Amino acid sequence: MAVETVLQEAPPAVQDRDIQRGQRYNIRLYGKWCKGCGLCIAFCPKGVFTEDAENALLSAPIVAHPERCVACQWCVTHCPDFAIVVEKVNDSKGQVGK
Amino acid sequence: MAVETVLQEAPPAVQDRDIQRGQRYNIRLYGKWCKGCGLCIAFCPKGVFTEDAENALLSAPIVAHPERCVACQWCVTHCPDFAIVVEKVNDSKGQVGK
Amino acid sequence: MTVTLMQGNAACVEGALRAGCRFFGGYPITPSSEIAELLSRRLPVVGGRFIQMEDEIASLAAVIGASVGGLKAMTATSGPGFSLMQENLGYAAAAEIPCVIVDVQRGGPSTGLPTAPSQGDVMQARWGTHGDHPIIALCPTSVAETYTLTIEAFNLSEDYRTPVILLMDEVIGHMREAFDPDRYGDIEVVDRMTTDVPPEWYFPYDETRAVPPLVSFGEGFRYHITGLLHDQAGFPTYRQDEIEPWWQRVFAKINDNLDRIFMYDEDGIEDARTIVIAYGSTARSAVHAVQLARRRRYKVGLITLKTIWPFHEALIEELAAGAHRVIVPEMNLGQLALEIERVLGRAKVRRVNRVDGELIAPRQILEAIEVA
Amino acid sequence: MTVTLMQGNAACVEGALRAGCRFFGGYPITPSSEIAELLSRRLPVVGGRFIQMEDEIASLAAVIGASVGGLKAMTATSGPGFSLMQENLGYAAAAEIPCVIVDVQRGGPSTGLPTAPSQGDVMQARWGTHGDHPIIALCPTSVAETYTLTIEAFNLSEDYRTPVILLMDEVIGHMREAFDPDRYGDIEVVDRMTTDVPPEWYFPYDETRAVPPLVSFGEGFRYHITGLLHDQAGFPTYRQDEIEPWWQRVFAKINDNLDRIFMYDEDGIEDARTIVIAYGSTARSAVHAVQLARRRRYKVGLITLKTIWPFHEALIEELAAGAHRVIVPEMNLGQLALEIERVLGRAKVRRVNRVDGELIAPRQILEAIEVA
Amino acid sequence: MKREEPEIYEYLRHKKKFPGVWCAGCGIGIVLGSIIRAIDHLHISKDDVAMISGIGCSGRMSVYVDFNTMHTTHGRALAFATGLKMARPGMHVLVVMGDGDALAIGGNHFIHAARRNIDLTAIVINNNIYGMTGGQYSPTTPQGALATTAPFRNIERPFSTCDLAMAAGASYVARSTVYHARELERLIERGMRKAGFAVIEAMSYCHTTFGKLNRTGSPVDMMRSLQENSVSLAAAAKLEDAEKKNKIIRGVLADHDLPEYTAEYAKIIEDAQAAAGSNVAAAQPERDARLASAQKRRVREEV
Amino acid sequence: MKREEPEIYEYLRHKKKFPGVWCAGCGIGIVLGSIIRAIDHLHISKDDVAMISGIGCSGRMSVYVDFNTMHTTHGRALAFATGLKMARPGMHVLVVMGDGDALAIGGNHFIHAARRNIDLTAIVINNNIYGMTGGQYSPTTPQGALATTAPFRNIERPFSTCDLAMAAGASYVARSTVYHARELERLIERGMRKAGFAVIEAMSYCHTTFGKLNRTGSPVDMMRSLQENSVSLAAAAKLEDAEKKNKIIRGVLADHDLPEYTAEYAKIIEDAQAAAGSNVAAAQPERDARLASAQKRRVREEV
Amino acid sequence: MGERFEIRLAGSGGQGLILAGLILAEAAVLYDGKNACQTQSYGPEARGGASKAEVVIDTDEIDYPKVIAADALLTMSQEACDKYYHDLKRDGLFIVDSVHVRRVPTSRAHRVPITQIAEDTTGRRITANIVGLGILAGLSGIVSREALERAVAARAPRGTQEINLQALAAGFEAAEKLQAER
Amino acid sequence: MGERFEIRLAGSGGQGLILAGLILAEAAVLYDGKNACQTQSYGPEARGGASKAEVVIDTDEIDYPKVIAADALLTMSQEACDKYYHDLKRDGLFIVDSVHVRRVPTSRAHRVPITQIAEDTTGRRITANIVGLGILAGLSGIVSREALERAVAARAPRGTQEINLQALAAGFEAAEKLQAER
Ligand SMILES: Cc1ncc(C[n+]2csc(CCOP(=O)(O)OP(=O)(O)O)c2C)c(N)n1
Ligand SMILES: Cc1ncc(C[n+]2csc(CCOP(=O)(O)OP(=O)(O)O)c2C)c(N)n1
Ligand code: SF4
Ligand code: SF4
Ligand code: SF4
Ligand code: SF4
Ligand code: SF4
Ligand code: SF4
Ligand SMILES: [Mg+2]
Ligand SMILES: [Mg+2]
Repeated sequence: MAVETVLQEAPPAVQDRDIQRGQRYNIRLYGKWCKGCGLCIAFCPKGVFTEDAENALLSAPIVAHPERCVACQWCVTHCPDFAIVVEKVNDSKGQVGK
Repeated sequence: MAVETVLQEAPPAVQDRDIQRGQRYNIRLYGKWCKGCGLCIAFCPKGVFTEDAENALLSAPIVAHPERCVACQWCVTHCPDFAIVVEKVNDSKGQVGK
Repeated sequence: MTVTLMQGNAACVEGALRAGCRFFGGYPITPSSEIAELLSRRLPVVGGRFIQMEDEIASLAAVIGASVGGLKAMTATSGPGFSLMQENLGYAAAAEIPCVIVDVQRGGPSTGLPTAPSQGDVMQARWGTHGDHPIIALCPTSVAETYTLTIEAFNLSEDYRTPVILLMDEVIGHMREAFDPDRYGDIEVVDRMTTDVPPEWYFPYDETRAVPPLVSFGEGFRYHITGLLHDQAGFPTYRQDEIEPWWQRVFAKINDNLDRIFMYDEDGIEDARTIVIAYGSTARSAVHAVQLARRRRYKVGLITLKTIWPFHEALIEELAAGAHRVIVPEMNLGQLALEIERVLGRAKVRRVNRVDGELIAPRQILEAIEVA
Repeated sequence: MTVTLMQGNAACVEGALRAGCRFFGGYPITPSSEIAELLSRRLPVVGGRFIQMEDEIASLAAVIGASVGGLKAMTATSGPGFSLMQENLGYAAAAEIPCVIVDVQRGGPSTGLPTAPSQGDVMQARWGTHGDHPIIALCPTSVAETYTLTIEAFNLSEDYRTPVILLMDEVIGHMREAFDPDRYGDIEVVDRMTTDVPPEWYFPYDETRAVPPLVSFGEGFRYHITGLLHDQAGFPTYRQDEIEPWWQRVFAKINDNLDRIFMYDEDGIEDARTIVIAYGSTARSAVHAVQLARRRRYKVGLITLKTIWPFHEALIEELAAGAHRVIVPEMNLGQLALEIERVLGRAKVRRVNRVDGELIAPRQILEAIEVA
Repeated sequence: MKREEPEIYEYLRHKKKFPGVWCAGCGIGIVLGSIIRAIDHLHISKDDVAMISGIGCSGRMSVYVDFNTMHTTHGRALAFATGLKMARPGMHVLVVMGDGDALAIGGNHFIHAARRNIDLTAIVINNNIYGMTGGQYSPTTPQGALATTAPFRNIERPFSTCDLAMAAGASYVARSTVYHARELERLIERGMRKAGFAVIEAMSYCHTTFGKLNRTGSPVDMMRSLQENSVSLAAAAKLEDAEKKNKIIRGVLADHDLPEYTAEYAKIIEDAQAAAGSNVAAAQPERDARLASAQKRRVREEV
Repeated sequence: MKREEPEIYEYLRHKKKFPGVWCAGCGIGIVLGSIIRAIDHLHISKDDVAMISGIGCSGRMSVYVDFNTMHTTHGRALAFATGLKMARPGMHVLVVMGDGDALAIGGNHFIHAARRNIDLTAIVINNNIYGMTGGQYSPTTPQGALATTAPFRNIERPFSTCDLAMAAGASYVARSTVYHARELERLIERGMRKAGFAVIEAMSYCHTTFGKLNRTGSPVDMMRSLQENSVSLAAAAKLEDAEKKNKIIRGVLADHDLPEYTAEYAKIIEDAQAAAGSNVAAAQPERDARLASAQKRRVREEV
Repeated sequence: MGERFEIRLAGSGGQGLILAGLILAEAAVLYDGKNACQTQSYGPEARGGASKAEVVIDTDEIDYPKVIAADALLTMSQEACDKYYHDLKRDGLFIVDSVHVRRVPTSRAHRVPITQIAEDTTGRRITANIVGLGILAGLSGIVSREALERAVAARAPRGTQEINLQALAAGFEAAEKLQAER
Repeated sequence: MGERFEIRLAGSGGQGLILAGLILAEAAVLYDGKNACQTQSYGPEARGGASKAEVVIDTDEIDYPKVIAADALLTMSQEACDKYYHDLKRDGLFIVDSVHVRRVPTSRAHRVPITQIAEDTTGRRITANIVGLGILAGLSGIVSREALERAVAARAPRGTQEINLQALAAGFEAAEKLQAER
């Protein structure tokens, strides 16, 4: 069930979001896989995600506050559709670690 | 497997053995049903039964010592083929109780 | 009731209740699960009992047990479950226990195409269990007929003390059509036979009667039932003089009553050059195809089978005698066609088949009529 | 080895070991249990594995699992167990897993006559599971042939990646005859096919190959197996363009190789007025009857079928073309006779049947020859 | 005048079926005796008793008793019995099975009947082997023993019938041996009184197959070993774990009062009918009334 | 540089099969993640892992992972896996089943695999319902709950998957929930390390069927209730019985070192060959040698 | 077969098209006194995946129960549009939900932002199926508005009658607009 | 079919007649170089019940593996005697164990107290089957004495070779006596 918040291609061929200054972790959302169940939104302890207002039928997430992320990996281990990856931002230039 | 010690007809149409004087219990053996397993011989606590010497292949019992019987009913409850009944001798005339 | 839009599976439930079914033991499987679900709600209301068993083997076992206990009983399943029921189906046939087994066919083999229709279990219905055995199998072509044939299935199972298979398919099971049960108000329901002999004289497998009555357990008749070949009293036997009459009787009860058991419709076969023989949902395609063909001036007749097993050789031979060509459309690779070929000769028969999970289209049959 | 007096069930074991069988999963049942018992002793000696499973369903499941793991695998049972195996038999056919299922037939239906012979599972072997599916079934007529046909069963299962049923009967299974395996020293054994394509290119259900090889699990090919209808890679599909080629291939692999798969013997059929077509232990009665008949100057031919499924229509039609009458003796009520009637026409065929647990006597067949 | 012995022969199909198929000395007949005496004590009519059996030597028992008897398919006796009990909640339904029948092929029905706590009395005659088919190992064959399909040694661990029954939820679980035929009789009687799924494991032996293969001797020897190797629950409590290990522990291992399946279902019927309200009368024609009354006629005699 | 997350996508058939069939928010995918991470931690080659699954929503899992995968018949996954494991003792064989699959139709294979203690890792995804077929009650549906085949209420008592596994003899039994995905991962990992039959019950939910019928809400709600209604074994020890009753107890419930089936069978092979002596060479032609070596090639990596 | 009219409603699971088909058939049978036959097909997916409902309406008996060549087609997903367009009758009625279907194979199609209308009207996208029904009935006239209203009211889950009737009305309105545009 | 010779051994389970049949067939095949086919039938009874072994011996291939009309019949129970007597050939050899068979339907029968001989010779009634074999072979000559001795020795359970060979000898002796009497 495709959702409008298609941010990335299906893994592993992903592209990075713009990394904001001060952001320690990059949160990738694979929109083609996300089914909008809302688990990540409800359970992220830091409130990183918010509901995509444009998609009323589903609780599709938007990465609203990437800077809050502490990489607890809850969202990653609980997304039932493997639609989230959280990675460390490598250096101040916003490179993503591998 | 018919055994030579056919003493009685099949139950319940049984005939009584001669009741000996002083005998308190009458032990009926239904030869047509007895398969000669030897359990009664081995386990009667009073040694009422002995092996039928004429029947070497099987351990067919003979009621050798009816007078010893104390009506413990072991033989009755353990004969796998319902070939034994032990009944009280009714009176001194040797009548069998019903 | 008045007219409703009813699903085939629901009509099966209505028919079963109407026929007096008071026990259902089953295990869910697509596309039959609605039957279980509806009966779980409906049965207790009429004092009946529903139980979901641990698998299909147990389901049919419980159905047989309940039938022996005096309840009209049925189960419903689809191919994989029907395969699992085969051993106990043979038991029911051998021990002559009335019961109804509904198989809503889906795409096979194996797990196959679980939500797609098929008619792939036609031969299994006849031959799925080991050893020779009598069997009856009925195939409805519509929602309304699902209702009436479910009742017939119960009736035949009581009349002939035998398991009866209602062989539906996914199209029929899930299709919704206008249905009014009141139109079938006068349909007869056969009750469990009773006996007037005293228990001492009662033989559950009396060889002098075509179909000896089965007295329920608990009615004072205390007899024995077994899946071993048995004598008149129901006790196991290896004696040829006791086995022979059993074989005789158990097949005669079916074969001597073919005219009652074998149900079918015919349409315009008198002067038909080509006859289509169809059953189940494909019969709907056949009706359409035959009408199209007649518009094109083909002389086509149609025989719609309601009973597929036992197969009435003599009758079909007679009905098809005048035709040059017989077309058998099936959602399988040709199963009932084998029997029809046997009866009418291979030369006469053309098969129209489809096994990709789609209902045969009228056009497919029409083409066969045109080249016939 | 030199000549021994060997039981049919033991010859099956010898044949299996010779064919490379290295796994047996089974559940005991008369009259097949000797096969399990002997293999429990013999298999570990050759590094094979034996397991007694909790039932027949699990037995065939384990056999399929072991085959996927790379071992040639078999099970053995009789009617009731064979009925229980039907679901997984369909799985093996659909997923194309080579394996051998031995059914030593006993009297049915149901528990029937457990220690008596029968040929009651002939149609079940063809149609016991739900849905259309390919199948091969072989019937030995002697102890020696049990040995050779067991090897053939394994060979065919590997050649065509399909379950093969060895349909024995109690007479053959328990009969003892002189047997010398050394006489069959040059019999060929077919190994599991291998592939030379790299894992990325490997399609377990490659539609371009009649019989794509099945690479064992654990060999680095990591593919999917399912009982759902599947695409070339083994993944479930509902797409007609993926299902169609599968159906095509899976039947073509059998039908295009009928000349290899369909094994039979013929004797004096060229100028025969009457032909007897027999299989299994009844073929022994038939040989005797034919000899008696010839002494009485009847022109009788004999076709002994080693393969009963698939049935080679064209060949049988050709072989029997000249005969006026075809006699089919069976220890059932006429099962393979149905197929023979279909192929040759009902008018030509006379059935000779027996279902009381005794082997058909030559005289019964002789009488049929005489009135033919 | 006191009757010394229940009229056991009245419960037997003695005119036709005796002597039975079992080997001389086989314990199955002893279990049959215990069952009959238990029923006799309960004073229930033979008409109200059904014996459903599976396939095996043990399964042959149903031929011999003058109840409503059904010899089913291998392993499925409990499932048949479940249907019968649903149809006739007032009937006493005994289910007799061998260890293979109950725990190998029939294991699933065993745990599910226990889970449902349906009022059946399941008697498992455990001879630690498949007797009928000639001595193949069963799920209760001891590890290390020989069997015709374990010619080297049995490497499988045996089930504890009773532990399994308890884990699955049976409301009554007991064990005794054919040596303790009287105790067995009492345990069966108590099991039959229990409204719920009752399992009684009757430890027996098969000298013909297991005995021959494992040189455990004649029926007399095997009977003696049941005598010697078993202890009552009370006595077992005093033993060390190591001592207990190879003992057969006899007695009532579980006895709980739990909701019984057919009784719970009767409530469903009540609720369903109440919910359906006055429609019921219309939906329930004469036939049903008859069937229902037939079932009520034989109400369980409370004992 | 530290990798934040195992390369989970390398284990997925990500190019073809995603997104999967499951409903949005279904916990089955979470279990899949835990399984993959457990395997990743064990550093075993994907070639040496087989996933055998049954039929049901849970059973669909095998489509998605890049192992040797087999989607079997309903309830029979353990029996297929037993054959595979016998053929390939060196392979890690995971068996994924739903509660219906494992305990309803498959209950017998479950207890027998446990009894044999064969080295399989059985993961039972317990959503207390038949999800795939639309919400019929399963052997783990709570008493009183609604289901499409229990429209009034479910009168059957649920099995405890873990109790049953323990009574049947499993050497390792553990339970967690999809809320505790990390814990689940560790329990699976430990189960896979165990040489013997390991059962991990993963408590999940089916909001689509059970949730709708019983008004237990969305995946978010049901996830929260797993969080709130479960306690660790340690915490449970401190609770009263009454408090414990409705809690899901998480942790390793059993962990024994017991003889493993294929290892025991290997000894049978040794003994049989020793007994047969020098005949072996003759009886074992080239083909066997090849097969045997194929099996030896992938020896279990000791972890 | 005179007045046989074949309708296909196709999209993905969860869009409620099978329910829509059922309502349409009930409208025809229960309130318009016609015959109808409703069939459906769906994939094995628990939720999601392709989903299709077919309704055949006739004044006569209905033999073949499925669509042969659709008189009316409503598609609510791209996949369904691509797949089913080809067996729409030449002059068949073709409605697509432009929210879900971006590429439409013919200019004859009525592209309507059905899901948007649903959202706008009732605040719930899930009512798009009913909006679609309204449009289809409005344009084809195959069932009467009253029949459809009664069928919707009877089938709508408790408490949702109101919004579903609103959705239906919005559908009929959209149909009128489309007809006016022509 | 020239030299086809059909033997039936019948009695009740436990008398070892199937083993006897097997030994006879092995004697013919392994030591006399003939063909033989041995079949059997028994009831479902665990022990006891009727039991029957049939051996067909021929110098040629054997087709039908069962007895058509016996050339030799050994019966060791009344039931077996009653049941099988009728398809013994007119001039067939008929041996009955007079210990177990009281009513013999023909005077042509050789009544031999086989079980008694066994008991007297070896002290074990269970060896009666071997005594019977000796008589049958002695009277019919269908297998050589040497072959039968070797077959018995090979098949007898460890430690019982001696007594079984004694039993066999007793059988041959009895046969000689019978022939002398004639
Ligand atoms: C489906 C099926 N499989 C196998 C058999 C063969 N069989 C008959 S009885 C039996 C086992 C007997 O063992 P048990 O249940 O322990 O009973 P016992 O004979 O020991 O009393 C088996 C495997 C059968 N009759 N049906
Ligand atoms: C023999 C057989 N019976 C029934 C079915 C239908 N069926 C498929 S999945 C399933 C149950 C699913 O429940 P569960 O195992 O709990 O898995 P879930 O879908 O909940 O994950 C059933 C009954 C089948 N496929 N095969
Ligand atoms: S948990 Fe995954 S599937 Fe659910 S909303 Fe978040 S990203 Fe989407
Ligand atoms: S890793 Fe933790 S903090 Fe970061 S987005 Fe995910 S759940 Fe929130
Ligand atoms: S116990 Fe019974 S069968 Fe055994 S010897 Fe005694 S009387 Fe005979
Ligand atoms: S009743 Fe007791 S004492 Fe009397 S004979 Fe029987 S066992 Fe012996
Ligand atoms: S074979 Fe064993 S269980 Fe069966 S009757 Fe004989 S002793 Fe009893
Ligand atoms: S139906 Fe239930 S178990 Fe199946 S995928 Fe949906 S939520 Fe999961
Ligand atoms: Mg046993
Ligand atoms: Mg589930």
